[in-house]
Amino acid sequence: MQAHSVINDFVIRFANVNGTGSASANNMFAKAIFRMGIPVSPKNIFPSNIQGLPTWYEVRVNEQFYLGRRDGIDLMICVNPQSMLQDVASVKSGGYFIYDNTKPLHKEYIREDLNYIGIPLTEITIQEYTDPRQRMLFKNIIYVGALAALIDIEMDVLQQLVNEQFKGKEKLIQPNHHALDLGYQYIQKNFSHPLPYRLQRRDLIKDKILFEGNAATALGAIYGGATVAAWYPITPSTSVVDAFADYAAEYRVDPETNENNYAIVQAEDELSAMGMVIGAMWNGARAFTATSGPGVSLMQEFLGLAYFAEIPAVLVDVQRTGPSTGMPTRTQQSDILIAAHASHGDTKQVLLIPNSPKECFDFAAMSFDLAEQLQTPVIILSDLDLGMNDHVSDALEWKSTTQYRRGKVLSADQLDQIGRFGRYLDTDGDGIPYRTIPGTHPTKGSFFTRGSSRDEYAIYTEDGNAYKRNMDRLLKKWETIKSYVPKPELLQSEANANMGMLFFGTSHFSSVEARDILAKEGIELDAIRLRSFPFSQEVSDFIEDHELIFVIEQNRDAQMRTLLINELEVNPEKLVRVLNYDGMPITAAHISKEISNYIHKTNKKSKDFSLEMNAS
Amino acid sequence: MQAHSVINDFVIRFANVNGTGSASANNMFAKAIFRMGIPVSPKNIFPSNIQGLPTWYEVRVNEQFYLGRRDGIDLMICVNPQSMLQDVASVKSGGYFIYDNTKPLHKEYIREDLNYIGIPLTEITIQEYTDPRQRMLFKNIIYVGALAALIDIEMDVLQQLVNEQFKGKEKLIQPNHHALDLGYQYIQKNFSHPLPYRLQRRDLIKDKILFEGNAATALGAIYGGATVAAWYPITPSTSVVDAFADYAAEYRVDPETNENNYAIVQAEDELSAMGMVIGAMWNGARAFTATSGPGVSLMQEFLGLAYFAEIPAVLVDVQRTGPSTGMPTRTQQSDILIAAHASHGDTKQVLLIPNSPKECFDFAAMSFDLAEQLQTPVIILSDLDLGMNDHVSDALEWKSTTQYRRGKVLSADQLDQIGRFGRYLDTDGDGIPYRTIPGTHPTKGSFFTRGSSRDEYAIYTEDGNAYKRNMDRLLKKWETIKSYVPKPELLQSEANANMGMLFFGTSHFSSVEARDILAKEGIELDAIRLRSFPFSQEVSDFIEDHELIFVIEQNRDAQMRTLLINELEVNPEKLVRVLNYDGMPITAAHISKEISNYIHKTNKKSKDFSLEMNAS
Amino acid sequence: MSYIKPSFRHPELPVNTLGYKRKDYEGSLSTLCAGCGHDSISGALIQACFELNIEPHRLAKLSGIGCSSKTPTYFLGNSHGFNSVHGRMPSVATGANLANRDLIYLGVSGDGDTASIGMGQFVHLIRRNLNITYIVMNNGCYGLTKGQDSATADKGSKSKAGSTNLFQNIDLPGLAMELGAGFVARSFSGDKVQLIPLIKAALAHPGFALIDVISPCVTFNNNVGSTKSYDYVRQHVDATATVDFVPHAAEIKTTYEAGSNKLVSMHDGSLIKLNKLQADWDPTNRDSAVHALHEANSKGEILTGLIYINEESQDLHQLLNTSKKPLNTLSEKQLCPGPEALMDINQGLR
Amino acid sequence: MSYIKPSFRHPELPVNTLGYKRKDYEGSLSTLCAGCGHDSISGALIQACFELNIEPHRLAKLSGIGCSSKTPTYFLGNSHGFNSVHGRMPSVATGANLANRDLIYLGVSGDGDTASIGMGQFVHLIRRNLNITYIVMNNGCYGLTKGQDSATADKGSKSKAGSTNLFQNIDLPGLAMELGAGFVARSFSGDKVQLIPLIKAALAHPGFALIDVISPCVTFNNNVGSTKSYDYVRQHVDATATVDFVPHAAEIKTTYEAGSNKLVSMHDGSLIKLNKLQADWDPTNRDSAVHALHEANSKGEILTGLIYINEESQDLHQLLNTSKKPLNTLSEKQLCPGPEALMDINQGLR
Ligand SMILES: Cc1ncc(C[n+]2csc(CCOP(=O)(O)OP(=O)(O)O)c2C)c(N)n1
Ligand SMILES: Cc1ncc(C[n+]2csc(CCOP(=O)(O)OP(=O)(O)O)c2C)c(N)n1
Ligand code: SF4
Ligand code: SF4
Ligand SMILES: [Mg+2]
Ligand SMILES: [Mg+2]
Repeated sequence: MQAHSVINDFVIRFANVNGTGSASANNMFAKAIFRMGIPVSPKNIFPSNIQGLPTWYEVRVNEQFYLGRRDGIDLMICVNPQSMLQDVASVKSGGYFIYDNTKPLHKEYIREDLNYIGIPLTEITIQEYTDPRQRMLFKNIIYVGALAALIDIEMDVLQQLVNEQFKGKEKLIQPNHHALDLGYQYIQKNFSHPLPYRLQRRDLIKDKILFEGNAATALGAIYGGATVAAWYPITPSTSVVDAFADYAAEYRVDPETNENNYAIVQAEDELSAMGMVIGAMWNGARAFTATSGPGVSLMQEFLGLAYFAEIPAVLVDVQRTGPSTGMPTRTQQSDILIAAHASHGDTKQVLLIPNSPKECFDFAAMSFDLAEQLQTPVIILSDLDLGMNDHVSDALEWKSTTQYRRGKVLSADQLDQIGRFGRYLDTDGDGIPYRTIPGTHPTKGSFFTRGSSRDEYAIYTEDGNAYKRNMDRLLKKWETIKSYVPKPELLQSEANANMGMLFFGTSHFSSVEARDILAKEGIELDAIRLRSFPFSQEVSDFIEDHELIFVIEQNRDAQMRTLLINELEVNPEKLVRVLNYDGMPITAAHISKEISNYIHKTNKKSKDFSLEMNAS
Repeated sequence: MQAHSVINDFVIRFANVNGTGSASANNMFAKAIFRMGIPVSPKNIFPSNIQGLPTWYEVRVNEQFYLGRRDGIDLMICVNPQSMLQDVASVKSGGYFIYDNTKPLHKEYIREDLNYIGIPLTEITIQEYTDPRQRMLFKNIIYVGALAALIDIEMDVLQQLVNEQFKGKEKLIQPNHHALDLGYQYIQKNFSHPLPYRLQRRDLIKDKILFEGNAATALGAIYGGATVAAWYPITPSTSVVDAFADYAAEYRVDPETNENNYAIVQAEDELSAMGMVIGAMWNGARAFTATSGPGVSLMQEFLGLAYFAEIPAVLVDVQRTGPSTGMPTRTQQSDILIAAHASHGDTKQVLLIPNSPKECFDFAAMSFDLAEQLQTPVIILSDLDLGMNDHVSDALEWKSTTQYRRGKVLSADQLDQIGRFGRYLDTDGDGIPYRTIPGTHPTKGSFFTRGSSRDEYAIYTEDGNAYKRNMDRLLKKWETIKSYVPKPELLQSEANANMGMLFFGTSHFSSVEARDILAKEGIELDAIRLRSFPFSQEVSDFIEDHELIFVIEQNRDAQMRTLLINELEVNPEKLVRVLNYDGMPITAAHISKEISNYIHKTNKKSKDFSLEMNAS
Repeated sequence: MSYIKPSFRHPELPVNTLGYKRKDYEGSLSTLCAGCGHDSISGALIQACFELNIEPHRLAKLSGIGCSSKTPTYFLGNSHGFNSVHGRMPSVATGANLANRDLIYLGVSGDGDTASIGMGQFVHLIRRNLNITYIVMNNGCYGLTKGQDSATADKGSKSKAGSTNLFQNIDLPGLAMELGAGFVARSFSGDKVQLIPLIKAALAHPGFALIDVISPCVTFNNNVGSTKSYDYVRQHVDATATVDFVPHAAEIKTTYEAGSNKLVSMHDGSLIKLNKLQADWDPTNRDSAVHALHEANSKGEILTGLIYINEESQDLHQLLNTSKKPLNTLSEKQLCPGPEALMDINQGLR
Repeated sequence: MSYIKPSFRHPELPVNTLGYKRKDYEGSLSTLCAGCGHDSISGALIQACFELNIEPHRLAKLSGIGCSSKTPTYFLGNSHGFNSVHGRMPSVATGANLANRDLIYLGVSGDGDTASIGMGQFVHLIRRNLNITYIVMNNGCYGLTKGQDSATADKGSKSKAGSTNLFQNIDLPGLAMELGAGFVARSFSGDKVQLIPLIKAALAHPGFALIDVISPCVTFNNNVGSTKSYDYVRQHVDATATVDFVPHAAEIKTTYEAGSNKLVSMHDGSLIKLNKLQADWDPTNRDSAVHALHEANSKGEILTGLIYINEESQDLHQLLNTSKKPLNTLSEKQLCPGPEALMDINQGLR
């Protein structure tokens, strides 16, 4: 057994079978830790399958708020014989392997360097329950009860969670309490406990929340005034629309008429979903769709139309591991290029990249303002890790004074006042023209929207000069966009480092942790977290101000680095790739190792690095 | 009138009405010049419309083989009152405006600096013909006859062309000869001629041919052994499949059985067309599709599948002006990014970029070898200018010893000899695995093709390591590909220049001409013409060896420059954009002006440039 | 160029009850080929909207890509138009309609645009019963890309280039019937007397209304051997009934008698009056309509007129129970749950 | 995990005329939910191929994406398989078939894969009459994405989550009939006695053959209120006839008598024997078949069995007059016109 106890800093993994109801027990486990005021970060690792295959739930507890994934399991709760060999192997030396010892463990599962804790889960359930379904379900609660004893989860927090979960189905409360107790008592009786890996109440959570990115995105769309959602089911984006439907049912049904102040349409495919969004926003409603990689591929033609015809649209891309069907239930940040340059011809698309449920909410709400103000598609690049896992996040905020910004939309009165309306005329010098919504005025402001070339008055033309004027105006608009999109977040080191790290989205936590690890090794790095494309001035400044920048991405081809180099005209030498693309969320260990290796290999020191650069 | 005569160096433009049968007369005009041994370059400038709108045919005659487009019209044949104002304006000062003077010319069409030649075309046709259709058609032949007199086209060459055109419809020959004569005689009688802009027989053409890129591509597909063509109509790619159908009907019908050794399917859309190609090549036939930008957008998902599942496929993208519907009858090189990184996730696709009908033929034939050897899609990036216009080209060649290279395909015998077959196993270290064709062996070699992750034996897996191994192998294959694809063409200057120009596809002629213009200004440039992506060693060497490179492209966003910077890790400062994107083919004047301006603006001299670079 | 507008107009041109003249329903000059069937359909649309007293800006025109899809530029110049991408107009129209249920939606498509690349969207548009009048300008070929056979080209029909179409045609009204469309009609661009009242009835129908209009392509598919040529269609037309559309049923009802007449009352109080030419066909009976269609098809005849109408049609908004107020008019107050609700939500996530 | 294969097998297992055992037609272990209808269909496919003496490597399995589309991994392990992209299997199958007309093609799809995202390709596959057996494992929902309604879900049917489907269903056999398919059948995953001979007949049919197999999703759509649940289907099944497939007609013909029996002879000499349960239905008459379908639909019954067969069916290769030798076997000599022809071509371009 491990000599010293480790408080609030470990990784625990549950090995379950898909479709056996383990999810809610596991969620309860994580939530209890959260309620104890301790930062926690659960991740579902599930197969592209409905029932019967191995599925894991991995929870990192870390009171320093290092909430990225960490390799190496300290405690393993294994209730799936299928994956046991792999599960035994994944535990760190000195870690704990907690298993169902109803049948004795085969010797191939025995590692000398692990601690084994057997709980006769099956036996207990057979004794306690007759219904096979109950046996299956309560097994999960029992191991949570056992864990309460083993790692000091406060029992009343668990009980309270049970009470809340079964509000309205009160007769289920007592049996669940009982199941918790069964596990708890078994450990009480049979083991010395708690284990060295254990919890201790803290007050670190404050007013934070535990929330899934996709639900936060959906709520952002509700707050942002989306009325039309058109979609086609695809993992891991489906829960965005599911949550939107739930929130809409709660907040968007007119209490008097009982009518829906929203419409959700399950389209026949992603092309159609995108077409519906474009049609709705052309017609003045706020609309969005959510999809993942394959859907983004299918939406290319429509995204090009929206770029060129300047129609607002909001697309949430919850990225998964590509290319093609790839690994549909694993994460990646690999749709950057196809999103940024969606469609044939010269196009540039606006990207927002949240790193937390709070930002999912903010960016989703903001995306409708941006799309309407900028008259172009806005693509929110989330990912499976952010979208489908719970994350500790700052509480959501909304100012009562917030007003939707609809951008340059002309009213009937305005149409009466101005001279000839030019749909694609840049009257303000910012590259953004005025638009009208169908039905506004009996005789003024109508125009023809098309994906083919036209002049400033939306009249079809094949005149090369008119075409070029329009394409150039779109570039001017692109410049304008840079001041509209969210600025990056900067983390300045005290020492004014000459090297920096750049990351975005879900690489956030692991990057921050890696930065601290490196600092302890004597490598000081400034850091910048991108939040949008195009890049604002701060991004070029950061790159300018540092001699070497580690670009951290979760894809193979360093796609963001490509955008940085091309949009900002950076010398590629300056940008060092730090990549992870095996479908699992990136870890701090990986990042810090890569950076530290690079620095040692190239013999760079953070202090005299600038000298060497010049000499090289 | 212009003082000196200009032999074999001028631009003549015909302004016609769409759908009035001017095309064949105009073609005859260009062909006659070609037959006179003089390099000629005709371009159709046509509307996205079937009948009644202005359409132009612009012919550059240049005995130095400068066959790119040149701005400024020396002679204008205007038979379309609709566009007359614009047509008058487009003639160079001192040029000739040839028009139908059946009705007197309104004074708004009169420019002091032009020479006007009126021919009463309508009057003549009314006198000569009663049928309105004949009047419309012969009007075109009459102005060709007039031109014969005006610029010294050899009449017997024209007559011979008529004879050939109406082979089989002999009774049309005499009336056409007569129409030619009507025009010729009218000039004889009424004008002093020939004009200063005129032709003189040369022997410059040798065994060259006058051919359209799309037809050459189709013929390449025939020679390359394509048996399945699946497509969906779209300008400017339609004529690829039309020509394939014609050649197939001629060369691919079994003389004994009268059965077709090919199948052409007009698909319901581009997604389907690409799916058919993938299915056919998966099953061991050679197949291709042809499309343009919107089709490429629609094919993204399938292209990602083919990349990831490693299925050969050939796609001909005849680029037009994007984005979206853009200008469907104008040219551009703007599908580079979407082609090179087709589909979501990390993908890299092979591109071949021909510059002439000869290369269209060669690359089309070669593309099937490459696709099968490399087991990946091969995309031929042609464009409207190359595809739909006639070009003087080297004659086509085919060695009788040529054998199709089918790549690593295992036969039943081989399967019997090897151990366990691993579809995605890299046994040779080049990243390219072996494949089998369905039906090969009763019990060995079958495997499951899928777009989802799998191990070396094609077994489905969600193991991150297996996924990563596969993605890394694909990168290794990418390295291998670099040695398979066509190498660039190099044009070394004598002076060993420190600056270079880089271009590809249809920018070829204008770039070469611009290089000569610049040389005359004292600016010596080496040059490289890319022919493929990924870039082979020669491309990096060229960039390495020069301090500044002008990258000439026909798109707004410098898409090839993006690929160069990212694939070769070039400092963007080194690559200067020279862009044209108004839908018209790029001109030498534009290129040379941009380059010369840049050099003067930045005060670079080709001689001491390297010094300045270091100092900056 | 299909027609040149007369520059002179009679000062006392008729006006409709809105005070609009027919020219207020026109668009810009057509650039289609002279004689193209599509231009006649544009003319019929202009006339129908004029006579129906539609406010032009309350109608939205949507189309895909093709000669046919270009036509919305040539009529109703005061309506917003959207020439989207090839085959995908139905989804754009669906989004538009969801955003504002108060406008009138007119979808214009071609046989290529609908029956090939657009087939999936067409089918699902019908399934959702979007309130739209969907006009297919059906010439059996791809006009804009120069005459390839489309999926509505009849098997065995000959193209101008001389090749014979190998595949069985897709019969759009038949397909729409099978998919449960609530308003199915076919007409001929050359028969305005039939087409105009059909357009009016379709616009009044509160759900998806298909009019498959055979519209010869004079340039690529008006040859002998083509079953979509003017001559062929004229020879093989077989109408279900003569059609009359009466906007305000009450005023007129009495003047018609029973017998071979069939009156169909629409939800908005208008009336379709049919003078039946076909004995055993009933436009409100799906089986009978399907039967009539198949019967005509098997005899090589082209059944035109109103084929089927379901007066009970429930459109997408009704199915979804969307607010009667157009979604695009809802205010921030109606849409945003506000800070207090968010505090509760936060609380629920702790 | 749907079933665990018994590790012990009887040594004297039956072999077919090729000497193959049933297990030679199996695939890898299914990962579908226990009780999923799709697994039963896999079993029927295995049995049908075994009994038909198909050489496994002469059959190619193609599918889209979905639980249903996963099944080709679970049968015929010695056949090449292609799990393509969602809804686009028809095009991949078309290409494959064009490349080699000598293999047997089996397309496996789901109702989401076919009736939503795949609708366009499905329609055009039928139109081209590709020689393929197309099986839709129809559970009225999207299994793999967790139970959303599909376009074949009946209007009013209730999902497990409790919501009611608002839209009318697409009836795939009805649609296929309208589009002129030459072989249309429906069956039920729980009825192997009916399904196996239907699969055999479909494989023998020389063109497009649809079998719409209702295949309950036990996890997401087997609840009360669902019209695709085991219980509902069992209660509402209504078969056209009992089906028997006889590979070699000659051997058998005499043993059957006329009367309620209907014999359909196939091109390859095989025979379908139908014992009619429906009086006024004739599987070789399209109108009668359509009528029977609509009739059953309107009564809320699920008509199963062979619905329609057209023995005159001409597949895509026949229509295109493609070489009898598979295109993928043609040699360079047959394909490449060679240098001399090229010299002529060059000459023609001077
Ligand atoms: C994605 C895409 N593919 C192909 C085209 C080329 N295209 C333009 S119009 C058209 C066919 C139009 O046929 P139809 O809808 O029947 O219209 P028509 O011209 O006959 O009226 C095609 C294939 C396109 N614009 N977009
Ligand atoms: C382009 C694309 N969109 C969405 C998905 C997600 N997806 C996978 S399977 C499926 C539906 C499958 O339904 P069905 O075909 O009925 O198969 P079932 O699982 O019910 O057997 C969807 C939407 C995908 N894989 N690709
Ligand atoms: S090509 Fe045909 S469809 Fe197009 S405008 Fe001309 S006649 Fe009409
Ligand atoms: S989810 Fe439904 S369709 Fe999928 S395997 Fe399970 S039971 Fe079958
Ligand atoms: Mg058409
Ligand atoms: Mg399904």
